[in-house]
Amino acid sequence: MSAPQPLLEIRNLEKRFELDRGFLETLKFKGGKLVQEKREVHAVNNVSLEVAPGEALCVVGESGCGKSTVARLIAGLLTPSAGEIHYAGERIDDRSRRALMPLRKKMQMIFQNPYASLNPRMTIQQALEEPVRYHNPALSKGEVRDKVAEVMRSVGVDPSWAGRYPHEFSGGQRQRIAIARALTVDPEFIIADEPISALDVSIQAQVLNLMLEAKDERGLTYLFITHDLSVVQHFGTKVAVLYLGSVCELSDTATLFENPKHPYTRALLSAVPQLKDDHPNHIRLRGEIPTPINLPQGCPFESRCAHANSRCQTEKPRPQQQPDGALVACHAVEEDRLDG
Amino acid sequence: MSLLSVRDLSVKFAMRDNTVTALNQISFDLCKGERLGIVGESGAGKSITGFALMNLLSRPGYIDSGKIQFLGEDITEMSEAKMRSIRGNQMAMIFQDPMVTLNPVLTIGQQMVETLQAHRKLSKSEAEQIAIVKLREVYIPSPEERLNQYPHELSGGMRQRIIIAIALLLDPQLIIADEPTTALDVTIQADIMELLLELCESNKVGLILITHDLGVVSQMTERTLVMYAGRIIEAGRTREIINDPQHPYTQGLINALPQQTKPGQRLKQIPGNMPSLTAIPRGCPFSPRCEYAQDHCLTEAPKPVQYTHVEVACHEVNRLHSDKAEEMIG
Amino acid sequence: MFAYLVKRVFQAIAVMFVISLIGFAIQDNLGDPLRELVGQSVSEEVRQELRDELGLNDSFLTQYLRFAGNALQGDLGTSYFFKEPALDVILKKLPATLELVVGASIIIIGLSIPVGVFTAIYPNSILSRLVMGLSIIGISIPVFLTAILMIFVFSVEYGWFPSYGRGDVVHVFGYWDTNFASLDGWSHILLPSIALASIMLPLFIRLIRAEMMEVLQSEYVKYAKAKGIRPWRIYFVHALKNTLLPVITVGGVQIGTMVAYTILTETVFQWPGMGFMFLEAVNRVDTPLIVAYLIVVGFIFVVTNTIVDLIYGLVNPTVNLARMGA
Amino acid sequence: MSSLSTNSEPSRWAQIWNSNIAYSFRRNPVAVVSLLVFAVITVMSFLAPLIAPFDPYDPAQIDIMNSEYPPVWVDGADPLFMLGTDDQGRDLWSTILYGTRLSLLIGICAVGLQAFLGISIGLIAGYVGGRIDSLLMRLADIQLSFSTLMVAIIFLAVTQAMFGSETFNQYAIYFLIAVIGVAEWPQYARTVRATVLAEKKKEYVDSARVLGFGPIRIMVRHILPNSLSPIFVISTVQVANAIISEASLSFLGLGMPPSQPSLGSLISSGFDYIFSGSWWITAIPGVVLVVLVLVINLLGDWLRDALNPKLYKG
Repeated sequence: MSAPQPLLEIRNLEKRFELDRGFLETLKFKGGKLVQEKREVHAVNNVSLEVAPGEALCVVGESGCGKSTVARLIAGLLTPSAGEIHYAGERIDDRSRRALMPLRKKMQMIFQNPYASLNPRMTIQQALEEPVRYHNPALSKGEVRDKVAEVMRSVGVDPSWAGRYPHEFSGGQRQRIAIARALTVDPEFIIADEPISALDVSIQAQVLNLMLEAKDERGLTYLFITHDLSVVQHFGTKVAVLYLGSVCELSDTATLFENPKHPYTRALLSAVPQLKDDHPNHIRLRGEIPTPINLPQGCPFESRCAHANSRCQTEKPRPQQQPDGALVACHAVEEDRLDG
Repeated sequence: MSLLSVRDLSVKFAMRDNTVTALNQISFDLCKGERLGIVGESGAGKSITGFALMNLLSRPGYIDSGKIQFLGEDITEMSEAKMRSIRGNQMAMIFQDPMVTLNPVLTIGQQMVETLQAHRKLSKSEAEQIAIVKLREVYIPSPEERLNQYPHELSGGMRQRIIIAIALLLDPQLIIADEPTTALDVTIQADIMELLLELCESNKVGLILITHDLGVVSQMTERTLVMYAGRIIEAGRTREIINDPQHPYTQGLINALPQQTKPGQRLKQIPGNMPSLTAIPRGCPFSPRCEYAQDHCLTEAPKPVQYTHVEVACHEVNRLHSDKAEEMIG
Repeated sequence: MFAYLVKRVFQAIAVMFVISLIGFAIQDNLGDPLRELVGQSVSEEVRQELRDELGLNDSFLTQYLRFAGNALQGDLGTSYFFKEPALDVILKKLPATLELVVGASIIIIGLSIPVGVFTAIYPNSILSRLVMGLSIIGISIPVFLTAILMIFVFSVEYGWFPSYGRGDVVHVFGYWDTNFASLDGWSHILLPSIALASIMLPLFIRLIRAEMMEVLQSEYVKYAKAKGIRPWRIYFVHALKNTLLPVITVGGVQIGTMVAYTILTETVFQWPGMGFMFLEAVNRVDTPLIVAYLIVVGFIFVVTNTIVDLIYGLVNPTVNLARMGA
Repeated sequence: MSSLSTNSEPSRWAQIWNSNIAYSFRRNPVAVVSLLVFAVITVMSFLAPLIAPFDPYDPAQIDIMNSEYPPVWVDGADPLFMLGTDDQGRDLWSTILYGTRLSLLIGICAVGLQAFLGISIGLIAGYVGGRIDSLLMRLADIQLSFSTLMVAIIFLAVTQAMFGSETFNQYAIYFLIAVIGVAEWPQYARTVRATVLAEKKKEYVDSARVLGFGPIRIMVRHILPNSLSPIFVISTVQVANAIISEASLSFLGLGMPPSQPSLGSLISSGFDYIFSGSWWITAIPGVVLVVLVLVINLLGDWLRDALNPKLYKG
């Protein structure tokens, strides 16, 4: 492969959550005849992704598709059940908290809810100083303060407001401050978990612009989690479409929007309400998203897919490289019976 | 014929030591079978409008002044008993989050039957028959079984369908839908919207669709009101508002959408934030964020005026329009 | 549901095991059974022999197993004072205590639900404010003071009600004599029941009010209003059922507290129940009786709590899935 | 730290005075009066050695001949004893002052112990989660279902029987603090855990983890400060409960001995004389006890409304 070394690489990542926990449950049934079936949520199944430096990989999907879980796995907030995560060539998913410390300065995360992502009992100054001090204990007080002021200016928040508490700011301003906090340690990689979906339309544009600016100025690489396809089209260089914890389609943004291949991607694209379209022509899907508790044996999308056949029921499709570079996991695409 | 006619409706909230105005003298009309969209960002007062129409404002909110004529009668002057006979009967409401709208300890059947029995003398089995018919209309599979299920046994999309079925139970004249799909996933959202559109058209039901999503409004409604800080700032036919918005805020809102800009380019953002209800600026509420604002915008609130094909509340709409024309020529 | 039940029963057994361990530890350390049996005058050799014979020199485990085995067969030792099987002594006193608890429960349930609902629906009415004011005073008066106050007012000053004992009881069967079958019985149980209910009643009124007010704020109540449902149906069908679910759980916990308070009430009213007996046993260092009381009371707590949990599981439609996993 | 903004920000005092909590306090006469009454009772009881005309612990000052004098406003009173005397001839006023001090001391110390246990256990259970959490909370449930009073009664009864009443009386105050402090830990732990769980879900905790902060720093510096409102409320309520528990135990003869009476034991000793008409020995300490508990409960109620955490007794 001639491609540059990816900054982030995840291989065959899996995450399962046990549903039956609780001390007594396991303790009580060990000796008895009544053994409870172990139920698990299969949040992420065999996901492999790569992010090259300077890219913005968007992960899209509906609720329960595991997109946030992927983000949290990469950020080290969860431990994977199987699979590997590599950052700049080094494996990171099996490291202890202390061993991860150097990585924390390189990889940061922005969260969805600006009302919850800042500690309400800390002033902005305290919230921004804390990570700077923690990661750079050698800095003098003045230097720390300068750093905080610099970061605040760069996100468009007046440094003279540093003494205020989060509740004195609006949602958009808080999200700017949350971004500032992530930027205090000068990261090179940012995981953004639905950073604008809790904001109003006019504020969304402000925050998106800010993130684009930061990308250009600081050379950031993004992993951007969202359910909003119009944002993907605008922000992402690459897109991964997730359904029930599996990647359906992975390709360049332009390719995906021009020529979506997976039936789910097509349905998803057609479902976005368009502004200047009198006759919406959306592809209606059968039924609803199944719960990820007992995964179907075959293609996860089979139960809702109009093109499903018996093979789809029994055999899980593998991602196949398409002529235009997209990776698509679909038997129908593989057998070329979609557009026929 | 006019189904609903709202005149100078003001809603206020009694706060710690003063009152704040949540709705400032809004007026609009709705014809029978017409679909109207109310768009705005959070805090614009769109949900409050919906609840005010049902006369269901929860404390400390109250209707301060104005008239709401529904089928020729003023809701603001109705007795509670009379109002109750209209709610759910001639005027139904669909709430935002289907996960918390249905009562968790009552079965779907109980919640449908009670609605019917509240307005008509029906036996339980008669009511259940109607319920099953309506469930079928919203494409709920095996409706007979659903009647005995509890809400937690059903998915969000299914629950929202049931809520739509409940809204249709008594063949209302008007449905008020308050962000009916915001809590749902994109693919489910499109299904629900299509269903709602189909049912409103086939049953000739008037619809007030409250949403923040311009795309939804564009696909669902015939007319649109754009709200900002408790006022209607632009009103007119949906097509025209979307294609040729007149108010600087509406323009900004549409231009801020990522679809309107080339990928990777800076989006056209509106600076600043929506004012909180306690600090609405004097004059035009949008003036601090408006690039066209003049001195009189800061002191004098604009009245809605007819401009070309829409009604706009903006002092500078003429100038704005000529600017735009220049842009197009140049 | 079955797994849930099994789980609860297992837990109940585990708790009883711990209680029996505590009971045994007390018995092992408190008082010397030999002294009670043979007095001081016996020589050390005879004592050792007796110890061996009684198994007092066996290992802790053997002694515990013997204790637990006996307990399972209903043998909780013999009371030093009554010279009777301790369990019998307690069972004779049990009905008196249970009737007191039942009396208080009737007062609590009968009053707290209507009053709690009323104060939640009309939080600003004068009556609600009065109730809330009284309820906080009620919470602040310890049970024994309420009891003393009632004796002073209704027995000493006015002489309307008797101040102690159970009065005329009617025999039902076994050890069970009831107060609820005669006027004199009623007049004796009234004051103690009110005293016992006095601290729990305001607590429940406040709990029901708080829960109900929260439920009345919920989306589904708003939705019911938007459907044109009549207020009484919203209050008593939509809201009350959701209100009572958490109240049931708290109620289960409070049964324990109630039994504890019977000790206070019985002491003040000299009510011949288990609590009164227990205090006497403490003063007489009647170890087997103390231990037996502990085990019987523990058993009552465990059984009622398990039943309350099961009722909760049956009443709450959402519990099956949610609770089974957690 | 806030040198950037000191000019524009109002002073600390003004901030506190204008805060929502201070505002709701000023607007609530019940809360103001309660705090005043509580302050008066506390100050007077802790100054008891200075204020009290007699020392009830000094046998030399007690004369059995002075027993059962009624308060001064009743016929047959001795003006020397403002509130009358008890059955042993002690000045009731002095004894109540000393007794209130004991009750308050036990209540506050026991709650301190509860808070220490409950906050640490609650924080750990909530933050660590998993099996440790399930185990601790099961224990809390079971302990709670037995009720504090029951556990305390059995513990104290066994202790008393084991050590004999003389030794027991000597250390009664420590036993009481220990048993009320330990037996009530679940109340605290459950409240703290519930708030910690709610806070832990918020993204600022994730954000702190992504920044690499350690668990102790996150618990103490981020989660704990945000869990303080319910802790304040429950602490107030628990002091009231602890005072009631202490009084109840002493009333049963399982707490403070008559030679060193708390309010509860005073009421208990007076109860024997209530039929003979000496109502004041019971009534006056009873009123003091109720007023003390009531004002604390009223303050707790106000605090709960003002801070608005979802909290129940039970």
